[in-house]
Amino acid sequence: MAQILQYLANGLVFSSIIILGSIGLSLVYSIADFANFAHGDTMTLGAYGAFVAFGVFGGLGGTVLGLPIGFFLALAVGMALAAIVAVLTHILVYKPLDTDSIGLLITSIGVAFVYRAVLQASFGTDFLQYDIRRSGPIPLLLDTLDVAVTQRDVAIIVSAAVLVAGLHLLLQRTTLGRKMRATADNPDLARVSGIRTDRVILVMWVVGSALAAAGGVFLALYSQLDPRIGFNILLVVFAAVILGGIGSVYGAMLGGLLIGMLHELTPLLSDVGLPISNAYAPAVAFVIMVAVLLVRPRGIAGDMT
Amino acid sequence: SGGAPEDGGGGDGGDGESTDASTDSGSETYTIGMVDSLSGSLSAFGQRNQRGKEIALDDINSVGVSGGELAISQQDDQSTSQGGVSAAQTLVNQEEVPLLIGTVGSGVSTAIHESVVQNTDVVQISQNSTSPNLTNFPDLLRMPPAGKAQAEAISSLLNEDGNESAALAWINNDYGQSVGEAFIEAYDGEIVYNEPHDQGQSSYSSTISSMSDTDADAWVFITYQPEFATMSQEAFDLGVTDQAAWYGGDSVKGPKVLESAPEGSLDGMKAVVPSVPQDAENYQAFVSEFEERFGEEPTSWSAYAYDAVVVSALAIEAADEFTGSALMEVVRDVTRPEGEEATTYEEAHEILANGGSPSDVDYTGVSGPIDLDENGDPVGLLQVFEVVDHAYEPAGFIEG
Amino acid sequence: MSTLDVGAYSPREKGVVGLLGALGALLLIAVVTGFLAPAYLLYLVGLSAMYMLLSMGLNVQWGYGGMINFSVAAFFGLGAYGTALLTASGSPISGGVSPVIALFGGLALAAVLAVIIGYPTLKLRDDYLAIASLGLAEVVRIFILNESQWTAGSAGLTGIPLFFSDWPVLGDLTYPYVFYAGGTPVFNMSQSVVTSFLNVVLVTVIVAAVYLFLRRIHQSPWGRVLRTIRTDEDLAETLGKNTFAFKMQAFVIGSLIMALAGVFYSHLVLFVSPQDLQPITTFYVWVAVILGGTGSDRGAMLGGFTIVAIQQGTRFMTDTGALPIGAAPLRLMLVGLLIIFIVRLRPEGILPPERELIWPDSLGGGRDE
Amino acid sequence: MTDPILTVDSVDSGYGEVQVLDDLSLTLGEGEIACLVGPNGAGKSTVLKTVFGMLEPWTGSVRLGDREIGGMAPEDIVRIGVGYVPQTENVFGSLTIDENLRMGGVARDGGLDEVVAELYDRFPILDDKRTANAKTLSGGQRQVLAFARALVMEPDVLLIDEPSAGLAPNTAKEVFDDVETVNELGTSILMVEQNAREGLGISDRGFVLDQGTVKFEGEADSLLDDPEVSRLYLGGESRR
Amino acid sequence: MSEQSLVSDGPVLGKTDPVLRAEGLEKRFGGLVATDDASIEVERGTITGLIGPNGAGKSTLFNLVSGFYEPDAGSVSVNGVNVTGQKPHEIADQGMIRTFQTPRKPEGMTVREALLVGPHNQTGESIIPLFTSPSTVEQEERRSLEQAQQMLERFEIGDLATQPATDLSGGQMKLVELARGMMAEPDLLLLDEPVAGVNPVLADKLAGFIEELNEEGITFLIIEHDMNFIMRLADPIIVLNQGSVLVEGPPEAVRSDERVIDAYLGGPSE
Ligand SMILES: Nc1ncnc2c1ncn2[C@@H]1O[C@H](COP(=O)(O)OP(=O)(O)OP(=O)(O)O)[C@@H](O)[C@H]1O
Ligand SMILES: Nc1ncnc2c1ncn2[C@@H]1O[C@H](COP(=O)(O)OP(=O)(O)OP(=O)(O)O)[C@@H](O)[C@H]1O
Ligand SMILES: [Mg+2]
Ligand SMILES: [Mg+2]
Repeated sequence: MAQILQYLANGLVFSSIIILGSIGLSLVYSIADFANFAHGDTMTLGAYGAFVAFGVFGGLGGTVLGLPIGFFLALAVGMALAAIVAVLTHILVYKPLDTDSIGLLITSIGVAFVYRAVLQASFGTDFLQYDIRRSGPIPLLLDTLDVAVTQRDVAIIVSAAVLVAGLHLLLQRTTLGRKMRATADNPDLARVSGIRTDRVILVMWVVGSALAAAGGVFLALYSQLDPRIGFNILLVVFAAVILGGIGSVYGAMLGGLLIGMLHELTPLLSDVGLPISNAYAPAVAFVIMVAVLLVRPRGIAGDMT
Repeated sequence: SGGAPEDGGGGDGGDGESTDASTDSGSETYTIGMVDSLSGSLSAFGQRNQRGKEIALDDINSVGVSGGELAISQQDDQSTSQGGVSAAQTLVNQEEVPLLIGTVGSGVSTAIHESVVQNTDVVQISQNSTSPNLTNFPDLLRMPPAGKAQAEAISSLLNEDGNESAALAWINNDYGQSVGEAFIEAYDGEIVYNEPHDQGQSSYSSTISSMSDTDADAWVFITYQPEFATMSQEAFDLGVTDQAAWYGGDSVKGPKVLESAPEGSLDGMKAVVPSVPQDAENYQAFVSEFEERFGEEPTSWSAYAYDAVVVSALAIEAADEFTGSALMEVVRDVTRPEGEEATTYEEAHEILANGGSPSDVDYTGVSGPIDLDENGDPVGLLQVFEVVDHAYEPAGFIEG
Repeated sequence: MSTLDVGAYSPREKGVVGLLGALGALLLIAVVTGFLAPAYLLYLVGLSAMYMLLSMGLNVQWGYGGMINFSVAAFFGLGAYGTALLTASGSPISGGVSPVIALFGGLALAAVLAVIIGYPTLKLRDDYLAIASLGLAEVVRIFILNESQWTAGSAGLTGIPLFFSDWPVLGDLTYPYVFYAGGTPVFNMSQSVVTSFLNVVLVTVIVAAVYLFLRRIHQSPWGRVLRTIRTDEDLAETLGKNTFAFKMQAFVIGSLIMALAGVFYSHLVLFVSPQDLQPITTFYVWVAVILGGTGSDRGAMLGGFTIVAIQQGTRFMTDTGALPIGAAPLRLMLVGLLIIFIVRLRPEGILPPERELIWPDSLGGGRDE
Repeated sequence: MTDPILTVDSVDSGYGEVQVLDDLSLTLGEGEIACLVGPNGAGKSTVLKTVFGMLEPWTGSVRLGDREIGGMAPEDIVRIGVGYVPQTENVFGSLTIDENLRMGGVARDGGLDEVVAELYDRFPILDDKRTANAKTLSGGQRQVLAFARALVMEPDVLLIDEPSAGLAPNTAKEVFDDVETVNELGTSILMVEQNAREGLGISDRGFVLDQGTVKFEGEADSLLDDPEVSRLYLGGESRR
Repeated sequence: MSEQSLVSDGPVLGKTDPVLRAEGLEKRFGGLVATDDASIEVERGTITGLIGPNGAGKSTLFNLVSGFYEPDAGSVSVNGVNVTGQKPHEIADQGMIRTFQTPRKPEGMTVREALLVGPHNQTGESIIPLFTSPSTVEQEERRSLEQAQQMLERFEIGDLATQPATDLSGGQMKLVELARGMMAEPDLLLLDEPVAGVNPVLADKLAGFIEELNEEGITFLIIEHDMNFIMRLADPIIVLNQGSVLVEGPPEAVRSDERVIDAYLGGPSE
């Protein structure tokens, strides 16, 4: 039992990171209408931005959820940086293009290479770490539930939840969400209705990349930082988005949760008598994903929006 | 910026002319090729290799090679065999280098050897590949010892320390697989967990969780630094660092690993690393030079790259002419123990320049005695390190 | 490769053909003047041809039928593994089979897998197919990586013979091979030149055969139905076309062509490992097809060539010391920028399809592709 | 004719390189309904698209009152009181009916709820399906929704492309009635209609377009009575 | 009153030689019942009209009989073969082709290519004959091409043959959709509002064309709100209301039926 709880706890942390990545990707997917292969590297970019900023603010006193206040400032800087870069990329690269969604996809591969090249040139390829002390499992939970969860894990989950809730409010409480969906559905008609689609798209890039950056920062906090972390996780993030149903932000959350959990729960299979090695964990996740798609060909939230 | 400037006198392939000994004047430039993983999944190794290479080039060119200079034409293998073969094609067939240093991944080195180097007049020296498979290619030389010796060393450590059962986590590539297999073969105790993991994952908590589910006395990690760093942190977060004794191979030891691990969490861990005695003068000099330039300690991998370049230069110095066959004839000799021990390029160069024959020299590098055998493998000297008070302390030697 | 085509060219095509001609001439001059080594050039030609095959294969699936297949690397890998497992001395299951027979082994393996992957996933649409195929491709890679008793696992397979190794004359050449004309030696060639040359001959034959085959099926009612499926599957269904069957045919044909590229790769590089199934190959092939011009066979070939030109051309732009950036990131950046610029300048690809999918001869005086 | 509220003056326009409108001029008087008729492909929809900024006029000018609007962006044109109902793809399929209507009013300053409520009253067909996604609507229901969406802004000038296409006779009648009602409330209307007799029937003026230029224009009634126009463009009798 | 008696309450069933027979079709979308126990028969050789208010379920009925929707209840047979639950292409194989109310526009094809997809069972649609009997393929292709060109001329869009099929006006798209269906030469052609948005003068000509094809043996089932058009062509006319058949009968009788006027036609036109 404690074992399962432990796996679930691990899964929750990992899912939080994936969810942040997949929401942003899903936003871009539905509104700019292409699979953005630079999204992973946007995550990395945010993580490096925060790394540099943490070098400056790191010393700021006080802690929240076991993390220094300076870290959250750095997080904000990373998010802002990613947003700025994404907006610039949109203006300089994507917007002037006269091509279809696959053409944009290919372009985004080029963009990803450029981001990565800049990061690799500036920081090298070796891994780095935010200089924050690890404190080990929270004794209370370890004693009562026999589940090891660190403050850092809690911080990741809580921050992700806050960001997701913020996005939810943004989409539900303002007309922005509706405008975004309208723009995604039919950009011409959106303009005819008076929606300033240019602005909607800019906002989408800002929100999507900032969330991606947050995902990247937490990812780096969780493991470590190198120029490939975002790219390495991109496939999983894509799987989450598709599994959830393209274009559905809430689907992306669900997909992220599911994929993150699947990833961490594979050892359970052996416990229940299916001797499948951990090496097949990604394979198991993919097979389950395909199976889900066969039952719901448009993703879990496919027709719900 | 901390980045690796790759100039270091590296030959610029762009002009296509800087191949072999170019002029007949006093200062000739000897251009050899180097394939390295500058991008892709192994690029962290590549970066360290570049740093080692750079120091080696400076050390060599401050003394000179056969009255000239050594230049290295550099190509990236993108950590893939396709990229490696293309890189080697460029160097071997286009730039016609007689000696090729390359590369990191064992599979990539093999691919280069099979499809480009074999049957040509070119010597290949791998700077980082440890797979036992390379032993089957006697013409494919390498600097690090085959992983087998290391695996045996780890298992005898485990046996000595009285561990009756072990959990083994290995990285799912040629290196991890072969070292892992060798370990299992050599180990007397029971293997209660034996699983590969993929490189570059963001989380290894399922691996750690599974290991902690076993009651193994020892945990053995055959993996790379970033992966091990993640695992050790996750183990700390799960509060299981003290559950078993930890052991690891060479690639889990590194300053970064310690830096990123919580204070004290790795204490007691033992790692087996092929190297010269840490107090050896040449090694100390290498370390301080490296630290001065790049602000961090070198790893054994940078040391191999350094030695690969030095051995190449010594071969050029010792050979009659700048061709693959001539180099092949002498390259083993300059490292063999028959001659007089030289611990720096300068010393070795001196012996050769004073009319010494190739076998009069025994270059003992910053990575170990080298002593290339007929299969092109070095005789590794293995050193055991133990983490004490969050620092690596030497804890004895094992002959490979 | 455009010399294979007949018929008049549009201005755009003339431009591209002219450019290719100029490039060819330049390369030739480079070889004659010794600037470019023949063995290296031949290797590049072989590599380009391999990418051409991959792109043509993907073009059948995506360009004709609109199937977003992200498992290119898997089929490429299966072709490579199929032939390697049968021929290589290091093979754990067989080895020693003649490469000509093994070729069919590789293709059979790919065909079986194409049906297994295609059956469930071809019912999915667009991006869902993309990620499902990518996922299944990963499953294939992970399988090959872990089932070492059959595949040798991560160690890879060594000891793969050259394709012509057991052919009567070609297999018995001695090196350096001296070419006599009337009793006097004219020139001699090193082994690497000869093997590269033979490889190029082999792959040229394969590329030409595939191209001619595709040219015929593409501009036929069959190709037209696929094009319809591509934009509107429902429409094709109402018109009585069994869309699943059409898609499956295209999927299998495309996969076989990719596997063919893998077979060739095996005998070119003589070493295969699970790494060769990494998704990165898939991305490069996609880039090739899009840059070449979706839906055009010539475009696919040109795209295959372009991608190799980008990959290899940037090798020579090593560090000059003038820029504050190392060679590897510089190269990565150049590749990225080139991709962006080509899409910017030629949004529909360098050689987009310009012909209608109508059986060539029935238009009377029409051109064909 | 009343003072012109909308003037299209010697406009050339088209798609990419292809020219469709050729030196086309027409005017819509304040408070009028004008109807554009003509064969398929004559350029009727292209006129509306050019006026509404979906296409930029190549030459000539488009004026709203005295203000030049040629080449202005649609989202700005909406804000100066012009509404547009496209011929095809005129609803947001993945949004609900209610959301579609609200999207029609993003540029409003307030009073959105009131207008929407009023529209539900006027089109019960929509009221029944407030929360249904627009893509599930029948062809005719969709057409009504598209019309209603444009009314949310309560525009001064309304451009409508084939409001009755796909509508059942009774619904078509209602929509034409609505067009008249909207007009009576002060909106000037430029309408394209293939159901030419009915369209001209409720209009003040008519324009017959063929091959990108105005072939005939005048009082709607006089066009209806013109035998040549009837034969070439309007067909035998009323279509409903 | 005499006319009134010609009109049948509900559908006329038990026709002698129906090409299409749909029995008790039911389709629900969530709570909404789009078709409710709808039964129709289309007699061979007729042009049958299908009218009814917006949202009555006409297009849904088309989707059900052509295999795009799975009925919740009921059965469909074409040419006497039960096709319930079959895939659209299998049903098309039985000889029934449909058009869509919202025209489908194939990207990257010219107008005539779009028409050439129409003909059924072309030899060149299989791969092997492309290599074994290219001349047959060529002949068929020539024939279809010629037919397509003629068709376009009749539809007054002959000059658009080599134009991209996406660059068309709304009405032109409808014409291409119609022409493509006709190219298939099925036993039964289902047309969903073929002349909505088509110029009335051209619509008249198309009516003549449909009559010709009908004489050549094609049976039609046509949904259309253009009374002029449908009254001229169709006999009988089936009126659908709220998902089931309200009445069926000859055009004039249907037109003057009170129930039809109430539900569909509205008051007399001014
Ligand atoms: N998106 C487009 N791209 C290129 N050409 C177009 C496009 N849309 C329409 N056309 C062409 O422009 C001409 C005029 O089209 P337009 O849509 O204005 O006609 P219309 O009078 O509205 O016809 P209809 O009554 O059929 O709707 C037609 O010949 C058509 O083929
Ligand atoms: N996919 C769907 N999901 C939900 N409701 C649907 C769907 N398709 C149709 N409906 C509903 O079923 C009813 C019948 O629609 P249908 O399209 O058959 O009408 P129709 O008779 O063709 O009308 P029109 O003449 O306006 O085209 C409508 O109320 C419509 O909203
Ligand atoms: Mg129009
Ligand atoms: Mg309908």
